[in-house]
Amino acid sequence: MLIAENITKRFAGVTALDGVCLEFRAGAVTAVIGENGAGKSTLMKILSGVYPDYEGQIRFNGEPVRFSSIRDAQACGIAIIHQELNLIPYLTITENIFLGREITTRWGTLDKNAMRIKTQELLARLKLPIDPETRVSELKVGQQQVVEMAKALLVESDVIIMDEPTSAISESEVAVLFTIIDDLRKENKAIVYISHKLDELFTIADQYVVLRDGKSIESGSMQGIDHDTLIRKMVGRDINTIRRRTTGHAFQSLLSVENLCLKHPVRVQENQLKNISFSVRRGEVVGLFGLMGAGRTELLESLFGLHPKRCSGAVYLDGKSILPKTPADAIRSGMALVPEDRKKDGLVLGMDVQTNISLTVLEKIEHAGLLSQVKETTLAKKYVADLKIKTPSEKQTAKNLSGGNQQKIVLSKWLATNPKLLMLDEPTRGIDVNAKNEIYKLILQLADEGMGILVVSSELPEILAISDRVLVMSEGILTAEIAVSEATEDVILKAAIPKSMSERVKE
Amino acid sequence: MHLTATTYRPFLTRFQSLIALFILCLGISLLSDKFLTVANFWNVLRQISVNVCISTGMTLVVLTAGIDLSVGSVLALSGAITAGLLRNGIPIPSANLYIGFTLLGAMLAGILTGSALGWFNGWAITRFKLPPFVATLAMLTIARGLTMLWTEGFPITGLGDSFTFLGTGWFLGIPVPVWLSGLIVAMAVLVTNKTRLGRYIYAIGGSESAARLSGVNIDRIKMAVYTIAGGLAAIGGLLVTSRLDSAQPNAGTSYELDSIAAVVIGGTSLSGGRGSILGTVQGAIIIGVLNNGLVLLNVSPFWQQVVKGFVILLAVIIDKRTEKNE
Amino acid sequence: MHLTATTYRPFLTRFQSLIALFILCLGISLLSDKFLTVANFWNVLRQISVNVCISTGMTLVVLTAGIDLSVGSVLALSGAITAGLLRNGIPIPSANLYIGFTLLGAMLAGILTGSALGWFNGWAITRFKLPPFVATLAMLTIARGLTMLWTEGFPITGLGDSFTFLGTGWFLGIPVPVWLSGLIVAMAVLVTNKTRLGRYIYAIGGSESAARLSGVNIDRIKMAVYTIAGGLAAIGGLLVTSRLDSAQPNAGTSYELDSIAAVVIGGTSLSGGRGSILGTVQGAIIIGVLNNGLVLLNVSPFWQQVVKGFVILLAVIIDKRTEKNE
Amino acid sequence: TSKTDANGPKKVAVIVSTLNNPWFVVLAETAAAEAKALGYETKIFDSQNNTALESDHFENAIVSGFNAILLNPTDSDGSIVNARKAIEAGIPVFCMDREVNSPRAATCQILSDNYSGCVAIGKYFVQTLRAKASNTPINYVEILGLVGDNNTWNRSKGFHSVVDQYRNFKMVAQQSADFDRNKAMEVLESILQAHPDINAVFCGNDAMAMGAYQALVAAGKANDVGVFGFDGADDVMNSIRDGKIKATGLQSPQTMAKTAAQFADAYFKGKRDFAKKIPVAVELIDQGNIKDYPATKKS
Ligand SMILES: Nc1ncnc2c1ncn2[C@@H]1O[C@H](COP(=O)(O)OP(=O)(O)OP(=O)(O)O)[C@@H](O)[C@H]1O
Ligand SMILES: Nc1ncnc2c1ncn2[C@@H]1O[C@H](COP(=O)(O)OP(=O)(O)OP(=O)(O)O)[C@@H](O)[C@H]1O
Ligand SMILES: [Mg+2]
Ligand SMILES: [Mg+2]
Repeated sequence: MLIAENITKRFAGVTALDGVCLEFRAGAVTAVIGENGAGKSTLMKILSGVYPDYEGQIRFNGEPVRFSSIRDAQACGIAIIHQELNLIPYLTITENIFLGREITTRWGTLDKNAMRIKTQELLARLKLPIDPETRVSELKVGQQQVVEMAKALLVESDVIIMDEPTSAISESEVAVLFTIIDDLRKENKAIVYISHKLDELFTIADQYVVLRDGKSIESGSMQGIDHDTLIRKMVGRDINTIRRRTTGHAFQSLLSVENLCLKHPVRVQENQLKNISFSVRRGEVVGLFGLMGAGRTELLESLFGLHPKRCSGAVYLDGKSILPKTPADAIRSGMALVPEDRKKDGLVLGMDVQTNISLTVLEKIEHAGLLSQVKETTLAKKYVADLKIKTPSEKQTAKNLSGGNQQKIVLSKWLATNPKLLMLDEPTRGIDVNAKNEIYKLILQLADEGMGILVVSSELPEILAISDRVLVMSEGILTAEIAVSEATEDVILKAAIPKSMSERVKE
Repeated sequence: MHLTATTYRPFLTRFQSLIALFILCLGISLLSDKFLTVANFWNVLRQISVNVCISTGMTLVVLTAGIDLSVGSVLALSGAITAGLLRNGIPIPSANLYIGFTLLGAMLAGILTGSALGWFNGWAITRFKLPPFVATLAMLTIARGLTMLWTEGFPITGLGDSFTFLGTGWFLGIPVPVWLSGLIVAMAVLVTNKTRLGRYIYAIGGSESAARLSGVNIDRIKMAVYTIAGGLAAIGGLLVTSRLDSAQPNAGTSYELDSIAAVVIGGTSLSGGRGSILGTVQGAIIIGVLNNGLVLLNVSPFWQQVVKGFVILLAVIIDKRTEKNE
Repeated sequence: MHLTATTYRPFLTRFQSLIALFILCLGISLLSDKFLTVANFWNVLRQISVNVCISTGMTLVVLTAGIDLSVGSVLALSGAITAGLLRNGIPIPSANLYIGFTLLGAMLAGILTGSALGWFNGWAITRFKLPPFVATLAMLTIARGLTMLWTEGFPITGLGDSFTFLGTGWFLGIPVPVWLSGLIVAMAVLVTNKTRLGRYIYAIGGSESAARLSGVNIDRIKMAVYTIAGGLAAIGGLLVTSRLDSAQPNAGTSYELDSIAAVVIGGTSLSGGRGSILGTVQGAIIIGVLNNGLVLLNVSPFWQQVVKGFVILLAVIIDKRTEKNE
Repeated sequence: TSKTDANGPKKVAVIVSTLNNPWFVVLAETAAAEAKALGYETKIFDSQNNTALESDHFENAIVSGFNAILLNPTDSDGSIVNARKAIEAGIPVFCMDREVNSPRAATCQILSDNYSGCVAIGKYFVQTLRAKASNTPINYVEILGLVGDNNTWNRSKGFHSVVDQYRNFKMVAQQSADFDRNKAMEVLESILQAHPDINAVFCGNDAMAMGAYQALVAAGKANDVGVFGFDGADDVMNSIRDGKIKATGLQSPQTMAKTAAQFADAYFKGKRDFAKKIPVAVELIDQGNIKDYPATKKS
């Protein structure tokens, strides 16, 4: 149905795509796989009219087409969910979904009612029970991603491209999405699906296409392919997935949190975090699981001194009582936080790699009161080598690196502070298997060196793979603490589902 | 759980600067019994009508995360063009011709001039990806120079009663400039809230790349916005010219600051995407009431500026406070 | 594959406006043989030295994604304070006392005044989360009012040769203001490139939230930056006052626009995080050369503004072009 | 340092405080035209009311080899340094209209006296208003120019030196309108709200007088309130002729400009003994003598 022939795309100095040929069929879900930076998103942007200048040809239903704008592609029936969230923060859900395709009345004015009703339908279909008039800026990332899906589903399209649609949503939303994809497949649409969560591909994809270094390597049917084969095709070699060896030895206590409460920013009587108590020991990896909006991010932020005015309780690090008032306090007492939104909070995207890495430790690279270029480069080179960051030089702008490498820069910048406690919020979101494994390896290695690690993740396999102990949160309450040996997906999920929801299910 | 949180409060956000305005009015009326009179009410509204015109256009520009520094000079040139055509027409000595202009024709020519300059701003900004600050700063200088060239540095006066009616007349008990600016505000509110153009303006300001990926033609919208801003500055120019029965070559100097102040005090964010026309109107009223109040109270010109600065600070702080506490 | 792409070109990005500057100089020198003379060289540099002082501070502010509209009035007030103290000291009639000021004391008092006003800007911006545009707009008005109050509307003159040396003297064959502004630029380059403060300034402008999470004390850095900007505006005020041997109450009017123009023409982004001091210096030189050239070429004052506008447009367009093609 | 092109005509610079006001446009253009008519190359510099910019103009003029400067200073004190620079470079400076407060800073000053001009207006002000209502209290408003401009204060002081001596004259409001017609209109509109019963308005220049008059027309008080201006701008001269405005002080820009240009010519021809100051009287124009001044029309 949609065929790409010899597509080549060059950016200033970079060949992102090099003679790519592939085909997407109607009534099938085609998975496009490849490492970070393989050129997946670039290809999709060409197919959806975002980049009108490229070499090669696209055939749609047999006809050669050339999209000169996004509208062209839309008109032909190609819809896309972009990898990056593309929502206008200050507009409502309805306004975002209909952006560029507004329904107007006879008078040429906007028909807000019609649009709201249609949005309500879409949200219901996607099981997102939120008022369509809510502003997108008030939604959590996961909810925003659902809105992106709604946007793609608004118009009947023949081809629906989904570039990592599930990177920020939890299992239940994924399930909803998959039923919708199933419906679409039955309606004989062509679906292109990109994800670094390989398990999803086995569930949903019929075909696969592999991109490596901007070239199309091979394609075929998902039938009979197993996990390792897929990874081999993608990376070009074998890699061993990590599993935490449960060490039996007793750990020394590092962090202990007692009765941590966090007031709601708007409704002051209400608590967003309710009497949270737990501990993290030296050399231990503690996984923190919960569904979207469970309050995990808030917990990490509170510990890191981001909500000093709303926060109460006691926090001890290394026996010393601390409740940081600012991130600077937290860093000084030995904490580090790899935030959820690495592009906004983790990195200064416009700065280069070495500047980002040294930002937390500038006093260490000073010489006679001035920053030493030499020390800074040495520091950056060390981490680029240690963490195998793929970058042309330490002077590359952070914006130009792939997600996995960006995440490694964020890690580097925190490791440079020599923290006692490393907190990671969704550290592998949007990162390919290979890079994911490297980050797991790194986490485990750091734990072995005696660092205490608290990892928030929405991916159960990830939690199970690396944790020594699993904490589960739901609606701001710590609902379970499970040793990894006893942890199964069932047990964890049971604790994670909010009471209100499980009661509703019972009724 | 998030279903209970209704954080969308268009009504309150839009009207929150009213609190600062209310306190201001209360303060002045306690100090002067001349403030709260019908005559002074119309007086203030008439005085702010030019700023309201300009600031309406400025709001649209600022909503797209742009800025227009050229409004003052565009106002001056448009007013001068209208006055010049009305007064002298276009004599073409070589062909022994003389093109006279009717009132409407001259006014139209003025508005067209303003729109054309605005269009040029938009063109420079979209075609060459210039920062709006630079492009419109250049236009500030260019339009002022053109005004000087057109007027040769002299005011153009004596434009006739039918023209001055625009700036000084009354209609159904309300000053004509108030009608006019009210009409412009109403249309702008309609455009921002009820049309695609308005929606796209907010979208571009909120996230230009997201808007582009949604298929919005960014360049066209920006061109439209700057053209409208130029046209509204020109209407402001007609008002000023008609009020004074004279086009002053140095009219509108530093109006850009007043206008941006109205926009910002009215709660529109300079980084775009958030704000409203009605907020700007409130901002303009706050500035107008302040100017009027300081004169009514006969505050010495030396102290006036100090007081004005602090009141603006206070107004915006009160605004922020009330916003937070809701 | 992306390993081959080296997109980091500090050298080129920093010096790209040189191309526009070069073309400009070439053009003028072809048209006037008076342009490329040693005397005129120092002449241009001396003329831009005040703008360079102010714009250096402005660059720091703009790098944090802020803006400072108050520089012109702060300059006026600081100059007036220095001149007033130098001239009249502080008489305290009730105690029959008179506090005299030495040259250095008076100058220090002026610089302190400027820094204090800048500090107040920073305080209002960080404490009340005011948009910098509003806070410094209020300060623009307040400082001008204070200047009027302090001078009572009259210039303060006759400040003595040792003071006027600052603005008009020569040292080792180079005008003193050029030394001074050169020194300030050198220090600012050092601060932005080689110190923590500089790094934090860029980080805040690049992403305030990322900087905060990295443990940067945002408020403190911002306060520092606005205070420095105020202090540098004050130094500019000393230069102007000393050059004229007179503190003018309306000195510095609309300097904020010139200064922001220098910053933006020099390639610093108004949304913060990108730009450089040296770029700003080039921007200031472009403006200075333009003003000087238009006069040397005997362009009529009315046409000057039109030409100036277009040249600024062209300069920035050339800049953008060369940036793209590299 | 003044390098003269050996053969070319001598060059005369006209440095004017502002071109944002028609009065100064006439001054500058007349001076330039006269110098040109006398065979010199001329160029007008606009200081935009900014003494620092004026300073730049002087430097540029000296560097580019002008032989004489006709100066309308931005400030009587602030411009001293600027003018001295030219004198020290051997270039004669002739001041027009405004003074520089230093005998060494100018070759010759052709001045109109703002202070005594306003003294005359003040006298006329008192005279006309008293004639109207002999001993009843008179309420008047003063509209000032730019508060940071010393012409504003010279005019204000000249006016008050007379009017303040009369007990029954009460200034009910004193506000600034920056020499701007529109601002003057707005300011007076607001003042009329607080003081609907005023008898007269004195304005620091004619543009503001026109603005004030229009505010009075809009308020229906044009016949009850006398407006007084200063400058002798065409608009106001015509309004005096029509009986709309009471009086203004005419300072003829043409006379001063022409004299200055002729002096420069004389200087080139070898004359050196100029009188330091040549006052040009400010004439009081009122409805009585307006007919002696032919209606001027912009060409
Ligand atoms: N606008 C751009 N300018 C320069 N280089 C770019 C640009 N966009 C992408 N690239 C480069 O093109 C290559 C392909 O990027 P692309 O985003 O298509 O990868 P991807 O396969 O989608 O990776 P990921 O799994 O991380 O999303 C990368 O090397 C990237 O750095
Ligand atoms: N700015 C805000 N205003 C109002 N409510 C908020 C805000 N931020 C978060 N919340 C609410 O706080 C709760 C916890 O959110 P949090 O982001 O900590 O969850 P999470 O477990 O990290 O989820 P996710 O995986 O989506 O990041 C949710 O109920 C969310 O709706
Ligand atoms: Mg991608
Ligand atoms: Mg989270």
